[in-house]
Amino acid sequence: MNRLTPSTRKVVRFLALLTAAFVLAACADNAPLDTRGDNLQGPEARDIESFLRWVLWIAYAVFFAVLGVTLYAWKNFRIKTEDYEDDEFPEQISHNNTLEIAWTAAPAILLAIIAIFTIGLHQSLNSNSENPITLDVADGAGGATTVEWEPEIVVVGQQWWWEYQYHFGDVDLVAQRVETLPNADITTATQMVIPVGMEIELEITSRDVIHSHWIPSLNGKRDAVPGRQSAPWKIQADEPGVYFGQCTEFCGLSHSRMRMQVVALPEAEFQEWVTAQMQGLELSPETAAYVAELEAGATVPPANAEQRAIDTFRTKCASCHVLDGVTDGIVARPEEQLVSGAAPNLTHFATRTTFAGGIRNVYETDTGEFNRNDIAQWLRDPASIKANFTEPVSETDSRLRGMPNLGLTTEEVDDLVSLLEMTAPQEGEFEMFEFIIEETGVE
Amino acid sequence: MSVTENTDVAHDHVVDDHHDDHPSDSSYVLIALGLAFLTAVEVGLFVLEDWIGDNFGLGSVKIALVALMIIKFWIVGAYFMHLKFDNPILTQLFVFGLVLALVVYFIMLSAFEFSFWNDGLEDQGLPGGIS
Amino acid sequence: MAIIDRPLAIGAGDDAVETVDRPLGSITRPQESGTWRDWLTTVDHKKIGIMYGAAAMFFFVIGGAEALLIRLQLATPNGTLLSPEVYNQVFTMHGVTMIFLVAMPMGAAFANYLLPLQIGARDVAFPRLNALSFWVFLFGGLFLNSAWLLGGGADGGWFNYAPNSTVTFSPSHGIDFYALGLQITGVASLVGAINLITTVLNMRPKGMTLMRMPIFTWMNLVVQFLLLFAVPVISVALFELTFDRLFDANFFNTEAGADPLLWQHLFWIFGHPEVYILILPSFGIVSEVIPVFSRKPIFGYSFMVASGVAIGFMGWGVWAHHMFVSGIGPISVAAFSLSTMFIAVPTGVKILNWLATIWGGKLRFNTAMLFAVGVVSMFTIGGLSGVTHSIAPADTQQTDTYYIVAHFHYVIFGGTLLGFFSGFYFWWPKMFGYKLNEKLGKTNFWLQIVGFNVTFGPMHILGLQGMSRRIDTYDAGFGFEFWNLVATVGAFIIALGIAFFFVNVAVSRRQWIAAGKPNPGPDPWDARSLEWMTASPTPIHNFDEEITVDAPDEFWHRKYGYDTEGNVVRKATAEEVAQDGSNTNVHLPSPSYFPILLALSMPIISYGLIYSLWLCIPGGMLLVYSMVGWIFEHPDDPNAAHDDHGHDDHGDAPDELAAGDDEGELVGVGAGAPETEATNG
Amino acid sequence: MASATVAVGHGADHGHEEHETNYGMSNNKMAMWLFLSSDCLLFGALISTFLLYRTNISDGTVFTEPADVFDIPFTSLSSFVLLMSSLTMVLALSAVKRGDERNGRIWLLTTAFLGMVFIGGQVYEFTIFSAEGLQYSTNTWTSAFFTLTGFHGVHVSVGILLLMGTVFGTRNSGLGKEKSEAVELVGLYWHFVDIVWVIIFTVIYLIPIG
Ligand code: HEA
Ligand code: HEA
Ligand code: CUA
Ligand SMILES: [Cu+2]
Repeated sequence: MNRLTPSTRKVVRFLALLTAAFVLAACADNAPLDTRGDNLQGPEARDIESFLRWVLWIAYAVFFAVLGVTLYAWKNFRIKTEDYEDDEFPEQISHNNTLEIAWTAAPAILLAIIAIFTIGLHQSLNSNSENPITLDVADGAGGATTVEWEPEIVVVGQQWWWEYQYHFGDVDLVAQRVETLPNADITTATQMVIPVGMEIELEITSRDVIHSHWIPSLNGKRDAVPGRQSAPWKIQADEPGVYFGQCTEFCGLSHSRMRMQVVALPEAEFQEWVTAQMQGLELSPETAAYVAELEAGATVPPANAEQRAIDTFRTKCASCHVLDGVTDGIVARPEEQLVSGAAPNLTHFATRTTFAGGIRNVYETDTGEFNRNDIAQWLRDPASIKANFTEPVSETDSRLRGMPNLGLTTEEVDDLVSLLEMTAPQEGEFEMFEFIIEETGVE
Repeated sequence: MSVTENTDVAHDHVVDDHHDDHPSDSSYVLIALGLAFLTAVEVGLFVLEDWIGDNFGLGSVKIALVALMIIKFWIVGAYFMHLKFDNPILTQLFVFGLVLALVVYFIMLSAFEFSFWNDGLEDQGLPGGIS
Repeated sequence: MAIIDRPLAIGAGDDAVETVDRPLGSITRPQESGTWRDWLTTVDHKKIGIMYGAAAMFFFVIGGAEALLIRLQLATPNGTLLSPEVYNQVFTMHGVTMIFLVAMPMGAAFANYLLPLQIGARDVAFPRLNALSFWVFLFGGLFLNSAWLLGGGADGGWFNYAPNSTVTFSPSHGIDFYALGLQITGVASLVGAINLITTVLNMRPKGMTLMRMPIFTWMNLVVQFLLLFAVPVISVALFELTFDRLFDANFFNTEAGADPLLWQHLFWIFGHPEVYILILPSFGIVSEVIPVFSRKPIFGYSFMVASGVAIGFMGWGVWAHHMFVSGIGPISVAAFSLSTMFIAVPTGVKILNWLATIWGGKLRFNTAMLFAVGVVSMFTIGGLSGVTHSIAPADTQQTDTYYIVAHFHYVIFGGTLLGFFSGFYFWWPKMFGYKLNEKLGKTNFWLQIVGFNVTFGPMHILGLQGMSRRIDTYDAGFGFEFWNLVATVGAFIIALGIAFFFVNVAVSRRQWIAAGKPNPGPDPWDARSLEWMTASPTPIHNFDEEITVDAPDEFWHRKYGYDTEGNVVRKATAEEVAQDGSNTNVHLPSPSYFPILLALSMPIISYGLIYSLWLCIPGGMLLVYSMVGWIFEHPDDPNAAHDDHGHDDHGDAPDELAAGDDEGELVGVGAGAPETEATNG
Repeated sequence: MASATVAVGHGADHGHEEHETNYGMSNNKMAMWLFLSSDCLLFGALISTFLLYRTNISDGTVFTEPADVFDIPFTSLSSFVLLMSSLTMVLALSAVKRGDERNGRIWLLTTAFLGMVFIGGQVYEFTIFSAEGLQYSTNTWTSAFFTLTGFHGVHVSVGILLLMGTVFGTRNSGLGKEKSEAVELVGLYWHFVDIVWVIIFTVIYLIPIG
């Protein structure tokens, strides 16, 4: 090594540093979107990673072979300018067909082997196994029934948040466009809740532009293409927890702020969650009566903060959002307001721990307090949290992309935040809630 | 270059050494008549499509129409565009583009699960008959 | 008569020129005046090549500045330098600028300058069309960038997926500029492709068989074929997008049942051949530089040619690897996954042949050689990460992350751009008559290669850590902070390195000329191919007389032979063999105003389409005027001295938009030259 | 240039070998074929787009028979006209080649005329469609259909301009044998436009869906 020229040494040192850096970086922790190592909690993600590792080893070998030959040549065949003799020639070898064939065949064979394993992995990622789960669900008539649910969730991307639909009935989700699907039994946003240890089939689609659904610790991504229902894409989580995701297909202004999470729960907790989600909002008797009058078409002045909030919600929010039990009589027409034609269902807003496309938390992750500040800010001026278009599409198209600034007063905002807080799970209703709240934060 | 070529212009020394096989005007007319006939057959097939389809199985009309199309294409290319008589490099260049287009777009349409031969109407809900 | 006019002279002599009645009052053909105006009207492939290079460099600084903005924004979490709106425009325009206005035209610059020289021709087949290509490209590029001043650039990403690119989702005019601007530059590429293919296929001198052409020429021939067939595909996609946006068509209107994947297919059917359009010129350069500085012939010439052709072919069958997660169906995914992988085989053949060329050579590590060897290893990194993408299941974790960004910067910066820099240092003396300073050059190289690895190396890690691309900012807590900062630092090291290049150009020129250094001579590097067989800088007529070729590396074989033991011995010096460029009796094609005028009409029409159709009227009039003028332009400048065998470039090929022009030209020319030299002969 | 066929093809006869190109044809001719080859990809993309959308009418009605909208006898007639214009084109070339300038011009004009008849038919068809409610932006099918046939129509129109240019641009200088290459190239373009229509006619008009 000591015969190396200074610049060669520089290169060698630099490459050593670079390699060290790579190795170090491989151990980086607290990267919740990491596609490698401990962060992986799904069998698919792990299969992919372990295969990639092998290929990366081959790649390192090929690269260092190429680099090695280059450096060797540098060291041994280099002629310094001052030593350069005009009439000194190396042997003029111009070709060697055996060699050529060898180095055509060798990579081809190597790649053929990689190809075989690739196909194997591809097959296994694209095959589905049956693992139905028995759930008690509301039957719509006040009672409960039991269904065999083959876990299957409709994932709908839109600017700039994700909707998740659970259909427990007998609906062929694959054959239909999302616009023609019947109302889902559970509709939630930004946080998908799944039972742990079970293969979940995702039917991914979009209402506006192309997005991509990606939970790196569970599986690779799959695009949400409007007008198309993706071939089923599965995810599975081994451990209860919250798994982070990010929309990865460029989808316009707030693409970077279009995140999502998967909450994996043990089967019993999942059942609890389902039961809670299938109930409407619980109101005090007076408020219920007030709502009933409003629904009947009467104009009644609100008597308290809660009723004021409901009034505001019905006049300002209900054209896009739904609050089951409060806005039943109003047909929300988000398609007239929004390019994507949907806004999150807020009935169970506070059972989710993240909002605004997954970039803000509903609860402080350290204290568990309801995050009034952020939610109030969101209501006051959504664009200050997540870039939105405040202007309509065009002069002829008055639809918006994202949540508009409704010009709410401080009091209205306050009332609405309290109303949203009411949607939180009741004491003891949802055992793992604290755990989810904790897991929601990134540090 | 037709055979009559070097009779008119006084100082034209051109000797037709290798292009004698260019068709004459009358053969061009014959070729055109042939093309017209093929077109008539095509339209005839179209008109009789229902009856033929019933008797010879689905797709036979399509196959026949496509075959006729290819024949017409070839005749125009070979004779009117005299690829048959020109330097083969021209045929190679042209056919390369043509075949490339066919192959690439065929693969593209297959990726849409598009079928030229049998796109049933049942899955019309989605573009190109995909589901 | 010298052969020099041969390439131009397929046919009509101009003895009858003076008898032409000047039709339709078109402007007089300009003459060489020795001023800057020459550059506007030139039809000389060398001047055009240099202008291509200069324009590409100009756009490179713009694209680079955009890159630096991106890096500044991403240096820390929650960056606020750029708003999301602006960020989206910046990265889109960065990608579009770098690909279409830097890498492609820089390849065209080298091809233009070198192809005719390397095959020993006087000029390209259609000199005026060549000028047209350049001006169309330049105006297209300026048009695209003018969007910055007119309400903001395109914001849909460089591949601009529908339906995010439709009016509903991108109502500002940015994407109109994208669609029309790329359409315009596409015309330039298509015209150039037809021109250069014809040149290479049809205008080689005696003995220059295809398998004796330099590898650079071969690789560019493949590139031009790729352009010939790929450009129409993106043209159709862009037409469809334009019609959707401007005339309410429904190609990508999902509400009307359109399928967004149509855009993806059309774009990537163009897009993947495009990446080989970007890399093959650079492979060609490396294949010229390495043998010269190794003092060995290229190893496995025929395999080098064949693998380049194979890459060109295979490049057509892999496009959907950009769509592994688009939902194209598992069978398509598997098929494209496999076809993609095997592209590594011909590419590997190239890498290994370069290594074999170096092996056992007598290596001079000049700046050009450093850059060339840099390509070999840096491109390999990018190629290998490409192979990891080609594994479809793995790609589902990688796609649209910084891992991809790392891949394509390694292949494009580490392959294409380093190759171009190698070419600059190598051919600079041939183009400008002075060498670039080696010290500054080496500083340039080391800064660039170190900066490059510091910038893009960490992006592999970021990508695998799950950092998405095209995000205007990221939150703390995802583990992205450190490497982003490193990458930003690296980007500024690159910028410094490139600044050294500009300094080098300025300094070397002054040092060389002020110091009165002698001309570097025809062959400063002891090179092998024909362009070195004429004076430096290349005389305007290229060669004094036609070269008859007996072997690949003809020039080398004229300088050197073998003794009985097979050792190389010098037969002659370069000066003895090379032509001195003193022939003044060579007829040159006359300059013309019409290429630039015709090109100018395209952005005018495009502005008209965007803002007011009224503007299309003057644009269209300019278009028609310049076409008609072009057609009826004097085949030659009647005042310029010329020998009686003079010929003009009166053969031009039709291009898509101007199909009218050239046919007419034939007629026009014929009008002036009823008799041919040959028939009079 | 115009006489390249003469000069180049037979350069050897005159001892002007240096004028011979590598493939023995003029650059113009090679360039024209390259352009046509490239145009295959252009029309291929347009045809593929049409095929993709050909069953796709968003208001819920679906084509079962192209005949519902197409007037096949009419289109057959205009296809026939275009086909015959290819014949007149070769006759024009043949006349010019043997130095028969008068007939050359007549045939060229006939070709242009037939082309105009075809374009006229297309304009008529478009008007009918549009009157029946199938406008450019009605649905994906109409967009694809009008764009494809429109592109073809533009190609034909350019061909007509080329033909007229050839006839009228040579009024002073004559349309002698030495111009035959110019005529030949116009002809190549013209025939190409014709074979594209051969495909369009079959694939779009004649092949039934379903
Ligand atoms: C110069 C441009 C260039 C080049 C040459 C390449 C070359 C290759 N590319 Fe790359 N690619 C891009 C530019 C380029 N790419 C760009 C711009 C994008 C992103 C576009 C966007 O999304 O914005 C992209 C994206 C891209 C993707 C899509 C990723 C995604 O979005 O999900 C894929 C997937 O397969 C891919 C694969 C490859 C492969 C297999 C090669 C191969 O050709 C590489 C072959 C070379 C080698 C392998 C190295 C040398 C070989 C050896 C030493 C032999 C031994 C090797 C083995 C046995 C493995 N590329
Ligand atoms: C030829 C192709 C090319 C080249 C050379 C580059 C060069 C660079 N690119 Fe580029 N890049 C692309 C093609 C290219 N890129 C493409 C296609 C995309 C995808 C876009 C999309 O997603 O749509 C992309 C995206 C892209 C991203 C991802 C953005 C995102 O997804 O959000 C980033 C991020 O760091 C980046 C960085 C850089 C940097 C730092 C350089 C540097 O190497 C640049 C160095 C050059 C200079 C710095 C200019 C010269 C310097 C001087 C003259 C010095 C003095 C001048 C100043 C200081 C102003 N690029
Ligand atoms: Cu949604 Cu990106
Ligand atoms: Cu690719």
